[in-house]
Amino acid sequence: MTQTDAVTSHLHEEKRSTVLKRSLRTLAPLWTLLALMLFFSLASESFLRPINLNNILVQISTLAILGAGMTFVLLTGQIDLSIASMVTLVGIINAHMFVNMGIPEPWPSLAAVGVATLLGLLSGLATTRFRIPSFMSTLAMSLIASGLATWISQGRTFFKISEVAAFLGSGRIGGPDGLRVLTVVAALCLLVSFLVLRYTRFGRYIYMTGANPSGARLAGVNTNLIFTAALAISGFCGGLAGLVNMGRLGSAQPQVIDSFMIDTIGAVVLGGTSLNGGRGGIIQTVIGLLIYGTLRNGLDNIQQLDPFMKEFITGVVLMGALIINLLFSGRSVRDRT
Amino acid sequence: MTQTDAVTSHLHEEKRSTVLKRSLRTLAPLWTLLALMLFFSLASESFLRPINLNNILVQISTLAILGAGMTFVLLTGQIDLSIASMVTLVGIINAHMFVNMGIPEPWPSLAAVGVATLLGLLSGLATTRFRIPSFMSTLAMSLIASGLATWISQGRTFFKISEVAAFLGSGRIGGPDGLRVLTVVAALCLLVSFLVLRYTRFGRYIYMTGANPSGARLAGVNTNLIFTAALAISGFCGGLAGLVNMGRLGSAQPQVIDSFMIDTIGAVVLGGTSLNGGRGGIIQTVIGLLIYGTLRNGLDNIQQLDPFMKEFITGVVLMGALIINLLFSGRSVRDRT
Amino acid sequence: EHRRVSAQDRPLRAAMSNTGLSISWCAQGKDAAEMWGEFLGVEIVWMDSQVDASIQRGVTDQMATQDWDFVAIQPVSIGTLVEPVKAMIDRGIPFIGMDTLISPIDEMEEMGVLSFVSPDNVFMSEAVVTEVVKKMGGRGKIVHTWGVEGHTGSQGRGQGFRNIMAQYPDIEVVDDQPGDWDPARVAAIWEAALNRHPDITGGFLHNDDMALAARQVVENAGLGDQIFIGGVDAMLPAIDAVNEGRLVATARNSAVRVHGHAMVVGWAAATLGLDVIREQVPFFLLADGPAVTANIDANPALAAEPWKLRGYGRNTALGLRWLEEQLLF
Amino acid sequence: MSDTPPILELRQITKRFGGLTALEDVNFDLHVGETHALVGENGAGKSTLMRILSGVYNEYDGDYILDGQHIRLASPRDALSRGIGMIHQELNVMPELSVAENIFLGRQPLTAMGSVDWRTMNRVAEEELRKLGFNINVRLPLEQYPLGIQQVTEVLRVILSGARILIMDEPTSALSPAEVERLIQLVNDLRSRHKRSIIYISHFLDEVMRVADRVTVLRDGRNVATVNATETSKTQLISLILGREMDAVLPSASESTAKRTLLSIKDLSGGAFENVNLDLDAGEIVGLYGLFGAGHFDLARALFGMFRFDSGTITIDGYSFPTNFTARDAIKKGLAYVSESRRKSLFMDEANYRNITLPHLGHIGGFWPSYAKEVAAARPVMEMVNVQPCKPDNPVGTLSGGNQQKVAIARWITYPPKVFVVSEPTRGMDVGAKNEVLSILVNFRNQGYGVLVVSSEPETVLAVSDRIVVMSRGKIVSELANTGDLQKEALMRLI
Ligand SMILES: Nc1ncnc2c1ncn2[C@@H]1O[C@H](COP(=O)(O)OP(=O)(O)OP(=O)(O)O)[C@@H](O)[C@H]1O
Ligand SMILES: Nc1ncnc2c1ncn2[C@@H]1O[C@H](COP(=O)(O)OP(=O)(O)OP(=O)(O)O)[C@@H](O)[C@H]1O
Ligand SMILES: [Mg+2]
Ligand SMILES: [Mg+2]
Repeated sequence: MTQTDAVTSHLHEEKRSTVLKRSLRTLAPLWTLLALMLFFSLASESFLRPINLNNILVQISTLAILGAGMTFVLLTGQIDLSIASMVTLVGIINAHMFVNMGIPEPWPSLAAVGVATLLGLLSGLATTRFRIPSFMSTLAMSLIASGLATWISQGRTFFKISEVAAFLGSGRIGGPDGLRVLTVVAALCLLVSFLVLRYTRFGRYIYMTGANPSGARLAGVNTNLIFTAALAISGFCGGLAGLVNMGRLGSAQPQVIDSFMIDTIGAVVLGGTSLNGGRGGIIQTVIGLLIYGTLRNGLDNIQQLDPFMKEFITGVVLMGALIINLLFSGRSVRDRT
Repeated sequence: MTQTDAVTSHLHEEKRSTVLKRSLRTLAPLWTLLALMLFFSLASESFLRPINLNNILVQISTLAILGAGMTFVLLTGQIDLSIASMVTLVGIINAHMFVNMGIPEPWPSLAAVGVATLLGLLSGLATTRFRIPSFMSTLAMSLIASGLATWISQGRTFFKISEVAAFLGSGRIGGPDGLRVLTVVAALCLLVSFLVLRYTRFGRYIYMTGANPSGARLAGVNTNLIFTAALAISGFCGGLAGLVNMGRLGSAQPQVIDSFMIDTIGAVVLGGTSLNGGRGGIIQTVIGLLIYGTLRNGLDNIQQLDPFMKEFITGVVLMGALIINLLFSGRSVRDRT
Repeated sequence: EHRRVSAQDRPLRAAMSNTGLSISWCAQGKDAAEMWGEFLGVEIVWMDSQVDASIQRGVTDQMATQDWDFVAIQPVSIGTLVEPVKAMIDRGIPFIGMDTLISPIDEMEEMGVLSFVSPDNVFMSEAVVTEVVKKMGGRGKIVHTWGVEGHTGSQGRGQGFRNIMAQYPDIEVVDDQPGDWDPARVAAIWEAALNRHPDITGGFLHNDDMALAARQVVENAGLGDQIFIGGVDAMLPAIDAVNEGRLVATARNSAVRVHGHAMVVGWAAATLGLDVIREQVPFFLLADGPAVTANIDANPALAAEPWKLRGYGRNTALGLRWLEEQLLF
Repeated sequence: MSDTPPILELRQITKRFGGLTALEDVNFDLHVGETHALVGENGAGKSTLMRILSGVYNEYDGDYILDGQHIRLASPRDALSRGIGMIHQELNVMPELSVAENIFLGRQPLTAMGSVDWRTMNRVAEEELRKLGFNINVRLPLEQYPLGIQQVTEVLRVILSGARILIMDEPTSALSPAEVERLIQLVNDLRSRHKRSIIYISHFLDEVMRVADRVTVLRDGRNVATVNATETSKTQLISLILGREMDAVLPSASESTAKRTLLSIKDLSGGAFENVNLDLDAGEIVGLYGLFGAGHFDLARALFGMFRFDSGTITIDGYSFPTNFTARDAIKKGLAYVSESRRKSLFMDEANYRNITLPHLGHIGGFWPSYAKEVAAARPVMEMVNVQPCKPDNPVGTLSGGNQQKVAIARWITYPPKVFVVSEPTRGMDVGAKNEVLSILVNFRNQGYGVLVVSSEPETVLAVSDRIVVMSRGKIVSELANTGDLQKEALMRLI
């Protein structure tokens, strides 16, 4: 008994110190976030207003939903280039069914999200069955999805959107000053992803598959299933983000907002999730999203800024933030191998 | 002694047959290319005209220059997201110096390409010194470069371009029906890259670094230098492509043509160069470019195509091409670990 | 009224945004707005949308949480800004729409948008296409390259094109697809089109940047004398190209007028009161622009009566060019 | 050895990894033209010391004296430029590049024009490999060849680099006896004819006795002794290494009761093997012996669904697998498989416990695995195979090579299988650990499981097998009972 106690307390101790060290290193982006927030609250008096902080959350909500799915994909060491097109396609399918075909909700929303999930699944099958790198299969899928959107919509924007989409994108919970539904959806999405990745067997398989696919296979993990599932989850998130986005914009556009793709991957990677798989997670994604949102919003709040210089400054501040990341994560001299 | 001989001769036998199989496998994209060409020559009577084949070459020339640089970067296992912005920035710098500041050629062209190379170098330094993943450092650099372009141009398109750019982009060698200079530039770019990658130590270091960075370090390669050099080369190619592109279009636009980035990486990966480094090369890039050019041009040559369906069909054909790749590369390998 | 204007004791603050400052037309609009800002004592906070509907929505949400004397926006895409614009209007901020619809035009009026300042896309394209068709002699093959599918301006220009085509059964449209406002894409489309139909004689593209890129392709193919091309916008380089004979015509889509009118209306609403101006200024303000050609309506027989000739028998392009340079047109 | 000052000397070297002291006040020296062997248990610190020597680690306490001068290497590159080359225990090859290029990594021969001279490269590579008995196509990517060739490639690379000091960290762990023989000749040749100075690390003490002039023994990161090879014996070395006598006795076989066939392979054919028939009974250890290229490793993979076969059946305890079964199916039917490649099968950056629980995570953790449940499952098995240090939270990558191998085995005993297929179970293990692992296998047998030991090391097969099956060129060539008097040489002759 004493023996076991000793062992467990020892364990505890050991764990605690590594947890601290590890969290300092992995959470370096948190310091970057704080540095950015400090900078912007000094540079702009409007930045820290609660209404503006709320703006930031609203602005990153769509990205957050996409980012949750992308985290799964990047953790397995794959990539999904089709999410921006999924967002577009989902809006068009939903609006087409709702407006042109007169099908009542929830069918248009379910069908739209279903199609996105299915296309994600197909990218996954193409990647695993046909051994096409996910970079290429999802690139092709992105053309297919945005092509479908163009075809179905015949290039027209839909201005009437279903109540489900409107609720998700523009609704508020608890009166006109209440919480925005899309923020809640994004938070839920991140929370569920966090729990799945952190606490379920499936989540563990995701990490292990990303860290060493052949090792995972040798331990009996069905890595093809895992890759496919990750891409399907990303498709599903793309679908959800599509509904939320169309609700937020109040219309369904046939045109792809290209920045969704690069911004999502950028935010996830910025938080510290590796493109090589196995390293990172939802907490990192959340921090990455917040840094990203702060950066975009903060510069918009500095009104003296020459608008022609804004993109340049965004780039410089982003580079700066990346370097701050390093400073906080402590320079690793360790081995040079 | 006899026993080992027996074993190795057995190995030998087996291995000789795999040489054939392997070249079949690595050149599988070549078959895809042929399949596509066959398809389009049946589907469109104008596709196989010499003038159209020449068109394909012209259309992929800019991508080819970018692809040469990207091959270096991908071979080291990094990525460069800034090339599209480099193309834009180079055009603007050149035009600004030539038109607004009245500086005669070759200075504007040299300065423009120099800046692009320098920015590539800086991405490289950020990646190696500060251990920022190249995905992020080049993403930031892409904002910086396109931001600079917007700032310098103050949003204006330049329609007067220098004679150097005009020669590179629109000139012909040997009379009005001669070879297009930009095709020659692209071919030279690919040739030099091929020779460098194949026949210089530097080129082999690129492969080594991509295949196994820590192994390369243990073998005495200065991998930081290699990573940086690869990104600088990509910057240089971005600069050259920028000059050629502005010459071809006859103008310098401050707007970034996003598709350059994804198309370049797509074409290089399509050819068979791996995103994980160490695998692939210029021959693969050339094939990838040709597949890509054939796909785009071929669909443009099918007249009956509903323009609203074109993107969808492009996606489907691309996915088909990727699957054909598999079929030609033979049944999946036996060893599944 | 004049008293209130002179009593304007502080500069007004206005927020403006258009599609993206990396587009020449938008940059010109910003210059014009700022010039009017100086005249009128309005300080403009410019929010760049970087040609991205999502970014624009972000900055518009941002605007909606702050106070302005007036706001004027050109949306990247129709239907993406309704909610924050409504919020601003509901808070009593004068709001002016520019160039592209915020939402379908009736809804816009219902929402309480003060004015919508826009060129007439159908008219502009009809004017240009008519010039191109004239040069083609009313027959032959023509290529039609749009902007992007979802763009209302592009749809209007497409409609104008079709209106004219309906009158010329001898003209065949041999290529009809979006060029995505992207000169590189346009180059590929035109190269393929010329390959399929070396006998093309006309082309209409939905803006000048694309038209000049197509022209470059045509010249590279050595078909400069055979093919007549028209664009839209009449930016300075395009007017020059018209004068040089590289383009047949372009129609002035006046960024200066669109932005300038918006400034004046906004300033008036902010100083004279929103309700007053709402009564005085109609909802739709046309920022018109003629087709710009280098045609000189020369007729020696009428030399003594130049008022019977178009443009008094002078090259109108030169004057329009000067006016545009001064941000007056 | 001689009175001349040593070419290289390490004094009072101490190296810590966080809280763990890997080396403490270690001294080591090397003379010109000498082979100095370094031996010790797994985790004794041999590789760590050599990594300091070759510039991989440059944060340590102590003195590094090369040619009489105090230096501190900046990087492996620095070491190479001073003539110090190292063959790393964990191979550092470039799988995508050709065999020839791997042999010339970093110093490809150039033509007069300064371009890489592929012809010379291929020719020399072919010749050198042939001298060592490998007649292979050097233009193919290295990844197409088995581990043994990869190791030889790395050895050749360092030797051909012209380094005057050669560090060989377990250069023979993936080689079969004939190749080991040639390598030893080569090493002796390098020393005596070319005056190279060699540091040789190995767990094969016979080998050590044959190449070394002096032997230094490390234990727990400290010097134990440095002895002249001529003045010591294998048994003495063993007791120096272990700090005690080895109890060389493996657990004896229990009386096998009713014979029951657990694993049955019928007419199995597929690329690397043909018409293989093999039965494995409960309570039996079968040794599957062959040289590299014999197809025995691929056969083992096929049993686990990791190698595609064309025809034949695999039956486990009465259940016949469908042709396209997966590793997961195999696990569910009670099969365990340890691959010969640690790098492929382990997650170097992940904690030990995560490596161990992965194959049976469903049983251990259910749908929601928890840290407590997992560690509770992992710790006992780590103790059972004696992983040192036994810390479930540490990443596997921080363990010494031999201990990593123990983790690779431990992961399969959280939930004991019916049939245990192990490829090269003792690769890279010290003499003590080898016995420990082999005892584990014997215990398995005694509990009534079936064990298939797949190896190219005759000693391993001979030590534990009840029955030995010899494979060559993809076919079973003979099958014999291991009565105890079977000799290594006899076994090798059967091929
Ligand atoms: N080896 C595996 N590889 C990939 N995914 C798996 C694996 N095992 C389980 N999963 C995932 O986890 C989910 C739950 O698994 P389930 O509970 O069905 O497993 P099980 O049959 O109970 O496994 P076990 O028998 O090992 O307990 C499955 O739907 C699947 O998505
Ligand atoms: N990077 C590291 N981080 C933490 N601990 C390490 C690291 N590398 C080695 N160690 C520890 O240092 C000790 C010495 O390891 P080393 O690899 O030198 O042993 P070795 O003598 O080479 O063993 P083997 O014979 O198994 O290869 C071991 O306890 C090991 O766990
Ligand atoms: Mg070791
Ligand atoms: Mg179960």
